[in-house]
Amino acid sequence: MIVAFYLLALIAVLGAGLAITLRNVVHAVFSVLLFFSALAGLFLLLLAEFIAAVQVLVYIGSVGILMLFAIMLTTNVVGDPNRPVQSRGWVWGGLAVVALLAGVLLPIISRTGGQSPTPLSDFNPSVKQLGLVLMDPYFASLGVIALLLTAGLIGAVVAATGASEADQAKTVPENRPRFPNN
Amino acid sequence: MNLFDFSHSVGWLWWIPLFPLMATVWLGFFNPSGKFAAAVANAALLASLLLSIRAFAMTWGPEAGVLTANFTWIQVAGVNLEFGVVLNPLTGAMLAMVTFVGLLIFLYSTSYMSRDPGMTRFFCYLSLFMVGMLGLVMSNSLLLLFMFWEIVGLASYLLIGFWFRKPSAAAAAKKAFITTRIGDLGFLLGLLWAFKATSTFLLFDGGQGLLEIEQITALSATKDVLFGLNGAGVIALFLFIGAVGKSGQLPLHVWLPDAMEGPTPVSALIHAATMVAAGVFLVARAFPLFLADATVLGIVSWVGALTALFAALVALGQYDIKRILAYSTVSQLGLMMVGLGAGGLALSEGGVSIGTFHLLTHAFFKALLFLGAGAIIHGCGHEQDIRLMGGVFNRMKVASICYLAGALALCAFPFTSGYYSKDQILLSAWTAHGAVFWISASASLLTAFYMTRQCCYVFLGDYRGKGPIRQSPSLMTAPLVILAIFSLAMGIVSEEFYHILTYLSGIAVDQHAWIVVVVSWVIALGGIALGLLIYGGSQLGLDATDPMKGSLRTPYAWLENQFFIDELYDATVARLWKASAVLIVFLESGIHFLVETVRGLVTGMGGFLSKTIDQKLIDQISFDGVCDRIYKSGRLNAIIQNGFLQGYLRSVTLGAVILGVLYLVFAR
Amino acid sequence: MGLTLHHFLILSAILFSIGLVGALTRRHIIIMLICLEIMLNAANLNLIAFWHFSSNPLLMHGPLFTLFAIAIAATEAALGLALVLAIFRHYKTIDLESIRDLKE
Amino acid sequence: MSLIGKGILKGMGVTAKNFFQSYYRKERLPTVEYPEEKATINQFSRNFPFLLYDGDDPVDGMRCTACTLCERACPPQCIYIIKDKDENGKAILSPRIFDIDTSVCMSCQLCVEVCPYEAIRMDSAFELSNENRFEGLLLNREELLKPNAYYHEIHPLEARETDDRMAAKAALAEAKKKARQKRARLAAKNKPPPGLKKTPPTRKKPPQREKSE
Amino acid sequence: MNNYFDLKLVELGRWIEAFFAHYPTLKLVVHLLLCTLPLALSFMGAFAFTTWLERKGLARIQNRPGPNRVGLFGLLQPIADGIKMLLKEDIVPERSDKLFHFLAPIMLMIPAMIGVGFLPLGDGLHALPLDSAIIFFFAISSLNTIAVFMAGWSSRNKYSLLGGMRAVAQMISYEIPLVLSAVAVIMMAGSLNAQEVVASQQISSWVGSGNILQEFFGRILGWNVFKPWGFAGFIFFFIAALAEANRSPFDLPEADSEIIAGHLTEYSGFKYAILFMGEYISAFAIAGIGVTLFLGGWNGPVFAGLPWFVLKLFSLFAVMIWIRGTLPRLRVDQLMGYAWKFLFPLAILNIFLAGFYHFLERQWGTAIAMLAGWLFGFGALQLAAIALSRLNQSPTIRSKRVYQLVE
Repeated sequence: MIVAFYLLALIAVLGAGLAITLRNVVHAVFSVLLFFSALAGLFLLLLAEFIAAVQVLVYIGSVGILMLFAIMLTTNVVGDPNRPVQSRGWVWGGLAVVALLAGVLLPIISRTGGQSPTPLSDFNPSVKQLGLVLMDPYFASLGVIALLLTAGLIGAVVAATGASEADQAKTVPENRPRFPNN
Repeated sequence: MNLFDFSHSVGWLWWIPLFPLMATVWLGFFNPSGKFAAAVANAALLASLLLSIRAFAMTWGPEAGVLTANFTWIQVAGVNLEFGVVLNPLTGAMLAMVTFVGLLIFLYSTSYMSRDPGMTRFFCYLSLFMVGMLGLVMSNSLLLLFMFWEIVGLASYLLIGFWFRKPSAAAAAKKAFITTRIGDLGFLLGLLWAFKATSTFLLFDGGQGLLEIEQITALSATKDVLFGLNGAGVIALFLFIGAVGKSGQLPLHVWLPDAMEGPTPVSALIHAATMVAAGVFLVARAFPLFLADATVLGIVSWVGALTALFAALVALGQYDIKRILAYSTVSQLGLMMVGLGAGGLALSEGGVSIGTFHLLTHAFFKALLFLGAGAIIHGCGHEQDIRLMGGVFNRMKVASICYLAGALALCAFPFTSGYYSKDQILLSAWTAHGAVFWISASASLLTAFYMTRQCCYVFLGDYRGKGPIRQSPSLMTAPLVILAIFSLAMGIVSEEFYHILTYLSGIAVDQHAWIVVVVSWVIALGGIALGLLIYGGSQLGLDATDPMKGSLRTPYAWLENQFFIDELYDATVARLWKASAVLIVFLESGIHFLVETVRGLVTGMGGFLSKTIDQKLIDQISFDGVCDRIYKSGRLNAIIQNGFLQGYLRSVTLGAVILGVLYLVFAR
Repeated sequence: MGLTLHHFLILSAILFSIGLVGALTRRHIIIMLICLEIMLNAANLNLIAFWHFSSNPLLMHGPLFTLFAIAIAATEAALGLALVLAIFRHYKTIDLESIRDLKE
Repeated sequence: MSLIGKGILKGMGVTAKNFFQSYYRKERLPTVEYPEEKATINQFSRNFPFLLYDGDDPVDGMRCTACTLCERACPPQCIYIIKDKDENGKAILSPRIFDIDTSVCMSCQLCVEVCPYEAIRMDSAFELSNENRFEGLLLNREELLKPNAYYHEIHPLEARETDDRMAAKAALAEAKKKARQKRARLAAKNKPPPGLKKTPPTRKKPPQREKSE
Repeated sequence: MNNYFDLKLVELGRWIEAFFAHYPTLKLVVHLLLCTLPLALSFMGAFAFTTWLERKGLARIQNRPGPNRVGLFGLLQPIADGIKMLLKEDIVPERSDKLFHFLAPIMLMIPAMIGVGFLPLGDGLHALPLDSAIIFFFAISSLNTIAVFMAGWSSRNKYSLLGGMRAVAQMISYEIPLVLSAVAVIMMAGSLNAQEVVASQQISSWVGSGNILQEFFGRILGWNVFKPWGFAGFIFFFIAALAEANRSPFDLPEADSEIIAGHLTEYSGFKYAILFMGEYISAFAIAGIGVTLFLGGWNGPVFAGLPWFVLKLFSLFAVMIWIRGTLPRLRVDQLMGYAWKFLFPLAILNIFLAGFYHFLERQWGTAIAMLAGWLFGFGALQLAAIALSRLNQSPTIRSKRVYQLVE
């Protein structure tokens, strides 16, 4: 069990790390997919089967591919070499995060260790139980999520295809005056 | 009071002035073409005429007496001003006379003015005048009477100044308006005094009215209110001043001769038959007030007599045909005042009928004379100077004959209507006050004399004017003929058959004095003979001097220049006016100085406030200063918002870190 | 010594900070979105870990919230990428440095 | 309102029929195990041209007279002919060299149509692959020559037609020759020997021809 | 006789593991191996057999004998192919993304192999007995989309990228009808666990009773395919499965006539073989799931268990081959339109149909539910199908295509 955890943790960290360092964006996306699968493994480790399946289905299956498509539709997939990978003043960003990690997260974690570190308890998780809970007290939130999904995705379609912009393009002359000073 | 109740009450009387009012409004606003406007005005007046005849018939019936219909117009401070109409013999007669004569004059002027571009406007003003006159005649409240009085004054101003492009016409209109205004001032004072005394305007109000016994006795109870007159007398005097202004009695007569600038039908209608008679009518209407104080009656008769004599004298020296007639009107009005004054003194209530009867007859033959003069002027190519006329008789037969009939009636040729009415006046003058009688008699003699002078000038001899004499159209001669018949027959008919005098005054009037009859015959025939004698054979014309003038050199000059009354007024009133103007200017400068100083003070203080406090304190230090300091700090903050997305994220995380640390450290 | 909650908490903290670093430093917008996803997943891991070691796992609160979190993250990703496309169409570049229009 | 999937099912039915019938119906499995069995070649198939010769000696019986009509007519010009000469340099009517480059030939059969002597025909042999794709595919005269019997074998119908046509032409030529001999004999008979009087007319060149050229 | 074969196999497994009783870790490893290795090998073998089956079947359909030279009836042909593949030179394009070019085939194999693991082969034979096996299967099957993309992208060749993108688009759009038609079954079976789905397809009352006939038919008539929503669901599932596996009418990506071999263009030699095998095995996996969901898994009249499962699997695969022989290839826009505008709505309608059937059954028993289901339910589906097809056919006037991104 421990071995599996460390293995998966390593893969996860590796995946995430690579994602933010690789210059080639496609490689970055694939490494993120690796990260997502490692996380699915961790979920399985924690006996949350359904969540692992959903994680694979949603993240690796659709969000991953969405990312790939997005990259396909935009330029400098490989990342132009002459510009640094990091944005301006990335050092400050790094420092801020490190400060957060050291100053805040770790102390909090150390403090929560209050309860007894119960080992990994084994109970047979069942999707039926999740289904019942989902239907019983949380039915409304299910509805809300459904609504959010539809609205969000329709909005995404409109924004992506630029339907409105297309019409605008017809009316607004191509050489739109840009703001003078920026 | 109900307009549509034609059964018994007299509410429907209002229709009489309403018809001409509708005509005025129609012509005034829609401005139809000339011919159509004349038709509208005539139709409206015809309708009023029919209703007036009905009213006139009602006054003859057994239930004659005073019928009134009053309504409250407005309520002011608890007092409700009431208006109303009254129907008594005086109203009935006047209504019939005014509408009948008016209609004839309307028809006459339809053809007389047919070529004038402002015909619509002319008929509009005429209808307006009719509204005023008819309203005045039948109004039962002094205030309402005063209102119509003003409308009549306005109409006369408009009509005199009809050809406003002529400066003399405009000046004459203004002069007429102002002088009548002075008279109206007296009327107004009388009005207010009456209201103050009796708190009502109504003349006949079922006992409470001004002219009713109860009020009269209450008024006359207060003695020696002013100049030794009692309450009623004072009111009567003021009303008489109004009458003097309106009817052109001695002090205020200057406007009437100049009023001849207007078109002839105007002169005929307003300055002969109706409007000038309004003053006499007023005195007749408010006769009970006059009766309450004998001295007022005396004043009335003396003013009347003096005016009659003066006007007759001046008429002798005039060469303008219309001006002669104007002065004759003034003298006849004087005689009417004598009729009323002396009549009052002689017959108390009966006096009303004497003055009114002469007013009615005078209306007919004076209108005839004016219309005849109009026809002659029209015929002689708009020539008004009698010295340039002559020989008109054999050219304009019908007009001349009618004109002569009118002249005879005016001279009181026996058995004409003038003779009967003037005879009554002389009778009452004789019984009342000898001096007044002799003045009136001499005035009548002079009247006969200057009328024959005028007739000789115009009709005898050969034509001295330029161009052919055009025959006047039938529409002008028809009214002349009708008026001629009336001026001749009216006297006999009304005196003998209808006893108009008892009808008018309500009590039996029967005066007999043979000396007066003889004197009147002598006056009439003597005057005519004297005139024929002097002017019959003589050489008349522009170059030849007037026979009278030849002999009485200077006094005749005085007559020609109307006793220099106008110049007198100029000298006195005008100079007075100028003096007051100078005074005002002086006062003005004093006030000016005061205002100046105050202004200086205020601006000084204002300056101080704005400069020191406003600029320095508020602008620099407190308000603007703060603003631009905010602006500067705003610029400072803007640097942070530089659109660098990740910069924002970093600041967020930094904030999180700080919060976390704080939480950890403190929330143990 | 079996797996305890601490292991997972520390792991998710590390992953979260890696995501954050990525978000804060990388220049490419899509990489930023990816880092966002990483952060969200770290949070999910945390949630499931707490659920697993909680007293009454059968209540299924952990997975429930994770389910919702995943759904929302998916929509967010879709919207984010749609916006990226719109930005690309407008600015012709997806380099964060050059998109500075918000600057005053 | 046909059932939605009806079309597909019909199609599937057809393929199923073919599938099962191919096991027991002959025409459903027309293929042959090629290298072992060879299906008869269709007589109307054509591949590359070949030369014909009558009798048994290829060179002598060769119909081709090297008239180079086919060489000129061939669109990709893949035919190469050189005339033969006998020992004393006089041209004889047969090709010494006659090559066809089969890698260029597009088997358009123009040479066959053009050949007046029915000397060239389209062959239907297809196993022509060999290891050298340059020289290997350039067939020389000997490789092209094939007996008429082979022609009858691959295109029986067409071969018979050509034979009939040649026979007819030969008969015609025979008849003409006989007629000429008869005429000659006839002429010799009715004209006495003194042929001396009639000197052969000398050919005068008409003057106007040069001017017109 | 039922399950006899499965139980025997399980016993065998236990027996082997017994050897390593006192080395727990080793025992665990052996257990894992026993679970996965046979499965993998057997499916690879199956792959070989199916290539032969396919070529023979297609040949027969096209009236030709098919490969019969190598071995008896050409049975050794697959091995011949394999050897050929090994011998072939493995060319890697010079500017390609070497790493991912190498990873793509492996990436394609992973979901195929894991997917197969979820299939309930027999009574106890279940490689990955997860509670939510079905949903996991669909999750894993969505992975091979990524593999296809990786292949297409990494070979840096216009055609392969286009083929890759088309394949990805197709797989994404067909994933939804696939999952939705499965949802109907899961809803009725009441659980995501594959074993329970299979168990739900027996008529439990009949199976238990002694009567031979009932025993026989109990295990057949319970299959979902005989239920109205089951039959419709199976058709939609099957069509979507074909598309998901890039086979027959939907094999546009490697349409030989259009984009050479689509995303497989730049692969040759053994990598191509692996990609080829990956596709076949994922086809097997999806067919397997189809069998478990609709054709009653390992339920069968006499000897229920693995044999039935294999029989059904291969018959389904035969149908796939059969379809490959008959139907022409779909154009891209038709393909996409078909998924979104035809299958997707019908799949949703099928779910409602299933719900309707469920309550009907609870109310008036299965007989009437069956009757009503078939008459009304199926009729409704027919109507919807016809309406949708007519709607789609309406000629949409294409506006001038606006290329947003290319200026």
